[in-house]
Amino acid sequence: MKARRSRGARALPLPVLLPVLCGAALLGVPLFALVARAPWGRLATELASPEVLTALQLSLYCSVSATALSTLLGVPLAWLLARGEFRGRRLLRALVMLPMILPPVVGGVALLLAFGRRGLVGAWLDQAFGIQLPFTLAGAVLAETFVAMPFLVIAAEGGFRQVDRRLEQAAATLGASRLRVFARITLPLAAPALGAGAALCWARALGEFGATITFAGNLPGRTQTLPLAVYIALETRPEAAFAMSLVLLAVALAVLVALRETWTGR
Amino acid sequence: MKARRSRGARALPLPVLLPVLCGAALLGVPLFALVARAPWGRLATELASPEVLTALQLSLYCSVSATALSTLLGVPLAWLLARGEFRGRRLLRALVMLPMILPPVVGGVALLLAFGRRGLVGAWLDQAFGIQLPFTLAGAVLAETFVAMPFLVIAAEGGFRQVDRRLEQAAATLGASRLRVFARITLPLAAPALGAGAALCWARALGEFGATITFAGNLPGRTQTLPLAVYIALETRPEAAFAMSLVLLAVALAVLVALRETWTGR
Amino acid sequence: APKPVLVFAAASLAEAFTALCDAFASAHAPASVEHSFAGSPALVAQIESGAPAEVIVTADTESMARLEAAGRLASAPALFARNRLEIVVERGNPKGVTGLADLARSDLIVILAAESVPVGRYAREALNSAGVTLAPRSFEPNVKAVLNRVALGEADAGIVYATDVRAAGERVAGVAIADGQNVSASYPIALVKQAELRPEARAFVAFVLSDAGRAILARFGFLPS
Amino acid sequence: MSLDAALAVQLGRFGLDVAFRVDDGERVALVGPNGAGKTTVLFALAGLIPLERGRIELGGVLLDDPEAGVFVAPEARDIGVVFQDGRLFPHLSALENVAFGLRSRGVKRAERRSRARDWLERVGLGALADARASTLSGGEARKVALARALAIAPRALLLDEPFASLDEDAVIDMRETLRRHLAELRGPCLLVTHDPADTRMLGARTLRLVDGTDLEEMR
Amino acid sequence: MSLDAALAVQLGRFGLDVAFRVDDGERVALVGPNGAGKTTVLFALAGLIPLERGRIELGGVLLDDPEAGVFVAPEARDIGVVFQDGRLFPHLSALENVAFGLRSRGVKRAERRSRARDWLERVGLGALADARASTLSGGEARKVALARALAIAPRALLLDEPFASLDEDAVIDMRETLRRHLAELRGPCLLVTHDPADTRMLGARTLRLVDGTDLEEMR
Ligand SMILES: Nc1ncnc2c1ncn2[C@@H]1O[C@H](COP(=O)(O)OP(=O)(O)OP(=O)(O)O)[C@@H](O)[C@H]1O
Ligand SMILES: Nc1ncnc2c1ncn2[C@@H]1O[C@H](COP(=O)(O)OP(=O)(O)OP(=O)(O)O)[C@@H](O)[C@H]1O
Ligand SMILES: [Mg+2]
Ligand SMILES: [Mg+2]
Repeated sequence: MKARRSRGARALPLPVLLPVLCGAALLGVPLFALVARAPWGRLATELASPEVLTALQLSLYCSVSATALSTLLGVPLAWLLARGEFRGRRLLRALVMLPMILPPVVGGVALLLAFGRRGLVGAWLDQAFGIQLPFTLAGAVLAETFVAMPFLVIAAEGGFRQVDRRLEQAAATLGASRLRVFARITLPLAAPALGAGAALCWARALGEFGATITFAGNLPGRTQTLPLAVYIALETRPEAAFAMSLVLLAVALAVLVALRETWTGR
Repeated sequence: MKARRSRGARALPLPVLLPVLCGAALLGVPLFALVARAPWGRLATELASPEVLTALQLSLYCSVSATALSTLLGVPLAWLLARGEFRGRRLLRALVMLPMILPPVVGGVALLLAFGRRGLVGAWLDQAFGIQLPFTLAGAVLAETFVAMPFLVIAAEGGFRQVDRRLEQAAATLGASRLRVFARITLPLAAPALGAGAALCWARALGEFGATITFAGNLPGRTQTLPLAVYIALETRPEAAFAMSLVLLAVALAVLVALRETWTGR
Repeated sequence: APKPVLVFAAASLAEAFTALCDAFASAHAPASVEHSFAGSPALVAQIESGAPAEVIVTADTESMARLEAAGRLASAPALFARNRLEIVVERGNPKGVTGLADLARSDLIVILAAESVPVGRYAREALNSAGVTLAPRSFEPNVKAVLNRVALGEADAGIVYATDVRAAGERVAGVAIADGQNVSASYPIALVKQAELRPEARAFVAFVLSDAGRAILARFGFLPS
Repeated sequence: MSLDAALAVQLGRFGLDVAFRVDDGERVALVGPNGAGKTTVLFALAGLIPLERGRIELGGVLLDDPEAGVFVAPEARDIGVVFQDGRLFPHLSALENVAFGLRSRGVKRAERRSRARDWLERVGLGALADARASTLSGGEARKVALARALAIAPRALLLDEPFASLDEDAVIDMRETLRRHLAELRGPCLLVTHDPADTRMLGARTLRLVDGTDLEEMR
Repeated sequence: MSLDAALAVQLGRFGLDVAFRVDDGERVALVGPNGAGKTTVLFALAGLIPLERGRIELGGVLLDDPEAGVFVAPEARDIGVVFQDGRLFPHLSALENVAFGLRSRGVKRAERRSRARDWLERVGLGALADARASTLSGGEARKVALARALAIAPRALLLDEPFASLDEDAVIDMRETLRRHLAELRGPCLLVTHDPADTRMLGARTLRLVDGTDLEEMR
């Protein structure tokens, strides 16, 4: 039995209110300052420019694809980390986190060494299948996945661990395979953490810049996502760069607010 | 009653094994390629160089401080998002995620607009207290916190949501204030997610580069963290940059593996 | 129509080369150009890993020399433009900076580019020849970072390229550096070694080096090489 | 301290609408078929489900009255609850579970621990004081839950099948422990049970609830 | 199908070491004080706690034998369990809970749902088929848990206080439902209970467990 929402909001205790306000200020004031300084007049111009619109489309496409790919590959990995029993699990988890720490340009170089035309795997992909990833949209998705997937894996793992094992046991006694236990019990019960992980992953992919530009290049209309366009604009037209950043933020805000709470586990 | 670990490892089902291998390859091969190409001879030289050591120290100091600050300010925020009942909660959550999406250099500019010498808050801090954040270590910590805190907030929120409300209710009937319920029940039960969030936050802060260099500048021995040193070295001494990246990875790996599993909730 | 020529260029040249590419395309139709702007390290790593670029333009001679040494170039690098240094200060020059010697003043927050980027090295040379020693507050990762920080009022002065001051327009002011102390930077362009060397690629390089190309570069403040 | 309650709430498909009174120091057994709404009654009294209509008054203090806009939070009601589903804090030891409520009452740490140990001994679990709650057997957990609720000596007690899962001897012991505790305690006590023996032993008046709306006195 | 068990495990402070046999179709009531190890016995049989020593054989098939290196996973044992703490899947409806086990037995979706509905009706909860398990009352949940275990018609049944929290009428109904189901079913059934009436009604042999090691037949 669940209780319903209590009537009437209650005041926050001070030990919560104070850090909440500080935290909100730390994150909020810079955003506010950016918005306050924004060239509002330009915003419309930027939004109407076909280059910015294309970059926005590419950004959305790549970040959503990277999130989908990360979910597909990352959720099983997270499950293995949470419920697998094998030596070296801690090491595997630490390894999974390394792409987060690698400076993004170095990450891009690592991707080139692995999946570039002369790369360890890339050379083989090229010869055997004629697949070339650098300087393609698929390459941009790959680069964003490389950088963003760890966030999903680690957040999801935390959620899986928090699921009540007793329910998983009950499902097993009913004959459910480990896979089915995972799909029908663990996964839905970890939905909040999984939603959080997917959101983190998407946000990270959407803002990704260093690995993408290094691995996939910066080809307008092909691999130039909005953060790349912002980077170039910063070199030449900072006002435009700010305007584009605001476009990026506005789109992200709209998407994040619009997500059904249940989808993100809320 | 809890079951113990089952005897004998069981094979992974294929629908898990396949994505796990692909995911591991996607993350692992680039890292491997980087290590394979590493100038091992240089590694020792780099490690012995006082500049690299200082940068490493600054990196550890800043990332740990940023994680501590993020925990202090972010955990209450996460709790508010998870358990608070107020309008605009979804908006607040989306706002919290925006720093993740902002291209880091733009994030740095936003920080300057807020906390810089002429910034909204910074000008006041300077005049009233003589506090200047740009070009200081505190500024680097602030920049890393700005970028990394959202990861902690969102991951922790997912964990808090997953905690069984029935236990929180039981604690309330025992007279525990909401704060005490949080500290003694919600927080420990969400330890896995919180640990994951802290690890994500730390890793992100450790690798942070764009916002830090833009806000806090890049002075060796004062504000130059290892990723900054890597980025600068990439221009002229890519081999040195790779060697330094490996140092960064090795340190991160050592820390992440060494973390007691219970601390990260494992 | 033939495949567009793929040009890799340093991010700091983005504005000028966007214009050059457009002009080339309209002058040499049906040939066209596709460009990818990035920082030098990314460009070098990309070309070393076999990127399909046909033309490479860098902001410094060192990066180009690395590629040449690695055997990745199909033509000797040609210098197509020069640049001069300038002191950048806040709009209206409120601190009254008049030359390099002023940068040593203790009431100024001065920043420089890191010496790993060309402008940082040139600035060091200029300061040396002016006999000025100073303690900058930060070594910025690129010239735009120097400029932006001064534009935001977070630093009082820095040393950048004249083209940057010009491109920033109203946001900052420039203070000239005496000729005897100034240093000039050169920008090289080259063909990248590929299976097929297409005439369009050669044509683009020729266009950049042509009078038409130089006229466009001059519009952005670059000096003839 | 008497309890006056008129409770009306709607939980999805289930509607509760009853009114009753429990006098100072009186024990009332609440019985009725599964799904009748017994637990819902206790939750409303404890403040875990706010009323939609009606009012709750305990010892002259208004606890919940939607019309008057009054709602006292659960943690401020000082009403002890033994939950039907136990709800021990799994990460705490048996002792810490029992001591938990004493903290909010300002009892010092050493005193808390000694009182909690005392209570664990009274329910026969002195040996398991340091056992993590998640490792306790069903019956052991139930005993700790009872101790946890009694230890805070609340103004009113709500017990939801406190003797379920207990072995035969333990049921007799626990009934006796409860009876003795209630004798010292003033304030109303509401006991949900399916076992007529509980009612008899505690000398309680019996209310029978059916379908959320029919509440009648049994003799 | 008979069950042969010699169980030795150590769970932290608690050690279990017993051996017994249940014949084909035999019902055995397992009784004993709280903390005696009854639940632990069932968990070992179900494969939720691997043995440290001993062996489990069901119908001639070896399920667990550490010396021989044999361990059959819980999902492959086909042993139905009613857990003392319920363990309904909170995010699924009552119907989905009952249908859950049928899926692994290859029963088609429509058939699964109709059989599950049938079982819910047998335990008197036809009306709550679509209710989320987390909204069920204690007794309702217990009935669903019983239906869930019986619905898969397992080779052996382990029931841990299946009638706790049920109202008086429901206990009688459920005992009858169980008795009828067991009459159709072959295979051993182990029932943990504190109520002598259960033992009588089901005509079961009684084993009394004390302290994890003393297991004796009661007459
Ligand atoms: N959140 C909810 N949403 C919908 N229905 C609910 C909810 N909570 C409880 N119910 C329903 O309300 C009815 C009363 O529940 P309650 O737990 O009060 O019964 P009870 O008398 O305690 O029964 P039991 O003896 O089985 O414990 C039940 O039929 C239950 O299914
Ligand atoms: N994981 C564990 N670690 C330590 N002790 C445990 C663990 N699990 C169970 N125990 C202890 O083992 C003993 C037997 O537990 P079990 O649940 O089998 O008892 P039971 O006979 O089912 O009791 P009840 O009638 O109360 O349900 C208990 O004293 C319990 O505290
Ligand atoms: Mg109930
Ligand atoms: Mg038990």
